[in-house]
Amino acid sequence: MDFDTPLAEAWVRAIAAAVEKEQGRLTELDSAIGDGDHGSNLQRGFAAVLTALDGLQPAGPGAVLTKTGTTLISKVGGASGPLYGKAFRAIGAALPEPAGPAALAEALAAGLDAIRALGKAEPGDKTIVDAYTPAVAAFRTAAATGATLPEAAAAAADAADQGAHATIPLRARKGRASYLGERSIGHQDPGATSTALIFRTLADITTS
Amino acid sequence: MDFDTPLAEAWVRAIAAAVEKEQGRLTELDSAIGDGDHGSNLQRGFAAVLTALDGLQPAGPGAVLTKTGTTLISKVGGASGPLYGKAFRAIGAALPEPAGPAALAEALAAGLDAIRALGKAEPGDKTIVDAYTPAVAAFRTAAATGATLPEAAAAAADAADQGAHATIPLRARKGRASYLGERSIGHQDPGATSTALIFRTLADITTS
Amino acid sequence: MKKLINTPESVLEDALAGVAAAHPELTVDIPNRVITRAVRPAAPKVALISGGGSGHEPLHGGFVGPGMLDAACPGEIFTSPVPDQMLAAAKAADSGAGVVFIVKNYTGDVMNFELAAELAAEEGVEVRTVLVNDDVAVEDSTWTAGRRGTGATVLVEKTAGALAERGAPLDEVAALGERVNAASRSFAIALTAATVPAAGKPGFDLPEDEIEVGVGIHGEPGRRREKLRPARELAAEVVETILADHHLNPGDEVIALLNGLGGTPLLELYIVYGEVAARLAAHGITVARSLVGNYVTSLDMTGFSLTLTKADTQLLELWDAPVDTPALKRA
Amino acid sequence: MKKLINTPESVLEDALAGVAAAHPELTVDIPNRVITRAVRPAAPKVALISGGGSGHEPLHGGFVGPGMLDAACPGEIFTSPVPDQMLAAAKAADSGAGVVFIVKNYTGDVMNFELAAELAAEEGVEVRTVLVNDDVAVEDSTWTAGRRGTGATVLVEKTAGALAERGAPLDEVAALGERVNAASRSFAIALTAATVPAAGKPGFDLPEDEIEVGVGIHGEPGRRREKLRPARELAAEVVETILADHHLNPGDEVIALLNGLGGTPLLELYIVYGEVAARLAAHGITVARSLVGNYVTSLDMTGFSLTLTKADTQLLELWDAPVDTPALKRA
Ligand SMILES: Nc1ncnc2c1ncn2[C@@H]1O[C@H](COP(=O)(O)OP(=O)(O)O)[C@@H](O)[C@H]1O
Ligand SMILES: Nc1ncnc2c1ncn2[C@@H]1O[C@H](COP(=O)(O)OP(=O)(O)O)[C@@H](O)[C@H]1O
Ligand SMILES: [Mg+2]
Ligand SMILES: [Mg+2]
Ligand SMILES: [Mg+2]
Ligand SMILES: [Mg+2]
Repeated sequence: MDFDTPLAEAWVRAIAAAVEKEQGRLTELDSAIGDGDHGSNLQRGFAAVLTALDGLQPAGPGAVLTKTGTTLISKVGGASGPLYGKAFRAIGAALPEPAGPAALAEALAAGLDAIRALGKAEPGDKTIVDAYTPAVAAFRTAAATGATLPEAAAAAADAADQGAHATIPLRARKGRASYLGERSIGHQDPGATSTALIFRTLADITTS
Repeated sequence: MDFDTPLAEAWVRAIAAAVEKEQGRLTELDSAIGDGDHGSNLQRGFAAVLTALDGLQPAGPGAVLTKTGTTLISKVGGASGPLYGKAFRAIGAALPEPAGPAALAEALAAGLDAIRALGKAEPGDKTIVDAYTPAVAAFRTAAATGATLPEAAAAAADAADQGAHATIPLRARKGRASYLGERSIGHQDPGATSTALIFRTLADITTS
Repeated sequence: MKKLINTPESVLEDALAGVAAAHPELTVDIPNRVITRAVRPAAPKVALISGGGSGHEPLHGGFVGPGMLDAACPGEIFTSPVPDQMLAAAKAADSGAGVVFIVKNYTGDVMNFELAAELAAEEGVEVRTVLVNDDVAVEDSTWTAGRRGTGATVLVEKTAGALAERGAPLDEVAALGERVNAASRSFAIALTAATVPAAGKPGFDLPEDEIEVGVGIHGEPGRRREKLRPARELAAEVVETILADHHLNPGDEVIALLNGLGGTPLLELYIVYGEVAARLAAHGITVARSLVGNYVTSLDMTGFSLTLTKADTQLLELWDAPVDTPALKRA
Repeated sequence: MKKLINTPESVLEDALAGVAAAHPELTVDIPNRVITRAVRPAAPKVALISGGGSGHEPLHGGFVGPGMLDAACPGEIFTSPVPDQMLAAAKAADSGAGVVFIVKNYTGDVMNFELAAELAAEEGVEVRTVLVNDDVAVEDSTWTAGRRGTGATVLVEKTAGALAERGAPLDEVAALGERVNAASRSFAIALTAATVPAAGKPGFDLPEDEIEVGVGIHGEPGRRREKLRPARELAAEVVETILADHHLNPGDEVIALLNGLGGTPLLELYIVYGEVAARLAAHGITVARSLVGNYVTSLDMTGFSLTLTKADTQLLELWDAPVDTPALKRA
């Protein structure tokens, strides 16, 4: 199985559905240590992405993701809009057509680079980066050891889940949660959680 | 027993004490159909009256009550300030020294006239007038049939209590409670209640 | 009760100290509770004096200044001021041209201002009284206390203030005030009750999904309860209630005051105003001027009132005239 | 949740419709979410553009007008606007003299304005960015997101706006903005949390007798909780916290902004301001100018923030300069 245009579209649509479903939980997490809008931000963004995709005749999987990123930048705002927007644009730009596991790993890594270039967060700062970094590492390792796309995606999803979960004891150093200082400890980061959701979605659609 | 200067002073001081004690209940009643300040209005007024009396060498019982009225006008505001203020001033002005039951009955009646002249309320409008009117009538009747001051005051207090209680089923036509229309029905009028308190206090200090 | 106060007893005094500190352009006589302009008008003019219970800020102290009031008399929370205050204000502000008392129609206010007018007359100050009674939620009858004075007060103070500033004589200023009042109607809806500091709890309890319709500005409950509905429907109800009482025809112009009751954020007031404007447009009524914000409040009450004043050339011109007060400024 | 809204989703759009209806002096592009002056400045001048999440009204749309902003970009509630908005505003407002972005220091705002600045530069608009970060409740370190921007925004917008209006060049206007920000410190206390319409319930729960100290303007909790105390003590705590960080000496002059967070009545703000002024006087610090009211709010949050800006002749003169916006007017 390669990452082709239908799969790219299916992924983005599945993310939109997952965000719609998990909106409440994401906002709940953001209320605890942020400003209570992460769920509605992503919901608004991916709803707009669906509309944008409807009219699109994508040239390839990269075009799907680039359009996704551009739309997120234009519609989300907040911290997550530019971060996820730049990430999807970077993934799209780096994606050959069709992409095997190794190529997809590198494209996903380009997305992480974009997030880090813009947001300047280090691992351990209690952000998206804490879920994204282990996910890329796991995807790469799996791809390098000959895993199929579904296998690599599943490994990445598990690693992202663990990374998101591991943000709980952290003290935030970036984003709004950093304003809470010590009080940010004990809560899972909303952005890391949505990143885990995005990787879990990739695993789900490739296995089903 | 005649209504003399010490008795006048004792009455006013006893009203101040009663208002201090019943402040919460009066405000509660005023919250239901008014603006929730009747207790604090009277408390503020009579506290000022106490201060005013402390420095006073009254020429007679009339002077005590005139001073009380003037102080209430200057310190209370709201509806009850001018009404009680004018009433006490009228009582004071009408009071001979010392006054027997009949003379006191007429002085109290002058107080009622003052309230009606200023506030233009009729009996049944759910106001001070509904407690004050029967109280004066009872005081007059008792005095006319040879009752002592304590007996007349007790009769007036009972009549005032009944008058205040009888405001419950009334629909207010004057004061803030009138804004509630039908919804003013079922609540005892705060001003009628404080009037009953004032007459009860007179009965208490003359019998004890 | 959660409030930024020192003690319930000292609320008025402490707030006046803050007003004094914040506004060098005002003179605040804290013991006597009178707020006047720090700089007296250069030429003799009719003095406008308003007053009423506190808890409605910026009314009235926030409207003292060139182009509007000469003095304000703040009473205790929701309690009309005492005659001594209005007398002191009248004596301080009268420049020989006489004084207009602007009085909101509440039993207490009316009586205290009446006593003050008697006292002022005894001291040789000529006084006229303009009674404001614009609230259509209250039945207007000679057998009752009559309609309450609410939002129209701002319009009366602004337009009569502008006229007085131009040197109009006493009777003319008072007549203008009465005319503006007669041309105005208001109606209010509350989402939550006000908490008087001395009482310590809300004046009435409202379930999470209910509102009070036809509420006053003194924490008194309204005429009835309803379920909370979208802003569009509440705006429609308020507009229709006012229009049912007001003689406005398609093509008429109004000044609209969309007023917050104290605890409602500006964002929500704008949402309601948008709906009000659309509804009026559907009736063919033109909003010639509007004012959206917290002007006649009821402590921390959430909700809004709408005031519609039928406009004409003179009123618009007086409304647009320069004013320089803490709460209303116009070049 | 009790709010005067139609639906949680339409809050921003509906509020903008209200702003458009209430303010003919503004042009409100509702689809693109850009508020500009209806009348463009006569001569070319540096354009000031500000923006941020909605829910802080009158910030920023209420400060568009002669003497202050040229355009504002309101985002969703508590969510920074998107780059497209700032790009559209920059293109609409630029008269060739360049554009200053006034950005409150929040990760989202910084990133979205950064993307917008790139896009604007590509389209030939010269852009400078002034970052506002005045909130001493947040640790100031290069390893974190840094201090939040709050009340100082009003001072930056007002003074830089006045300077731009006089024709000062781009770098000078930006430098003044940075100077004002550097001279400003803020601190806030909340009595209750804000309720984001889409969330439907308060961002945090506070017991009846507790407050959040060092709170932000986006519903985020503060650094710690305390028992509610009298206004005098809260004012003292806020003043002392700011002074501990600010380099102010006896004899220094400040501009003080005592700002309500949205749900607090003006009466209480004046009580707090009186205490703040007394405390500053005790330190020998002179309040040269003050502003008391709701200027940088957090939806329905109750509480206040204090901003102290060290003043000098230039800043006072720019602060006093004429301004004509919905929320701030000066002749
Ligand atoms: N500098 C950063 N780098 C990476 N992720 C970040 C950064 N700052 C914030 N985030 C992520 O953004 C999430 C919040 O997104 P969201 O709530 O949509 O935006 P906002 O904070 O503007 O309201 C946080 O939970 C965090 O994971
Ligand atoms: N016109 C009137 N005549 C007689 N009593 C009146 C009149 N109007 C109001 N009252 C009395 O005043 C009482 C309320 O007093 P208070 O609460 O102190 O003043 P306010 O209504 O101004 O807040 C009412 O309960 C009523 O008994
Ligand atoms: Mg958020
Ligand atoms: Mg009362
Ligand atoms: Mg009262
Ligand atoms: Mg946000």
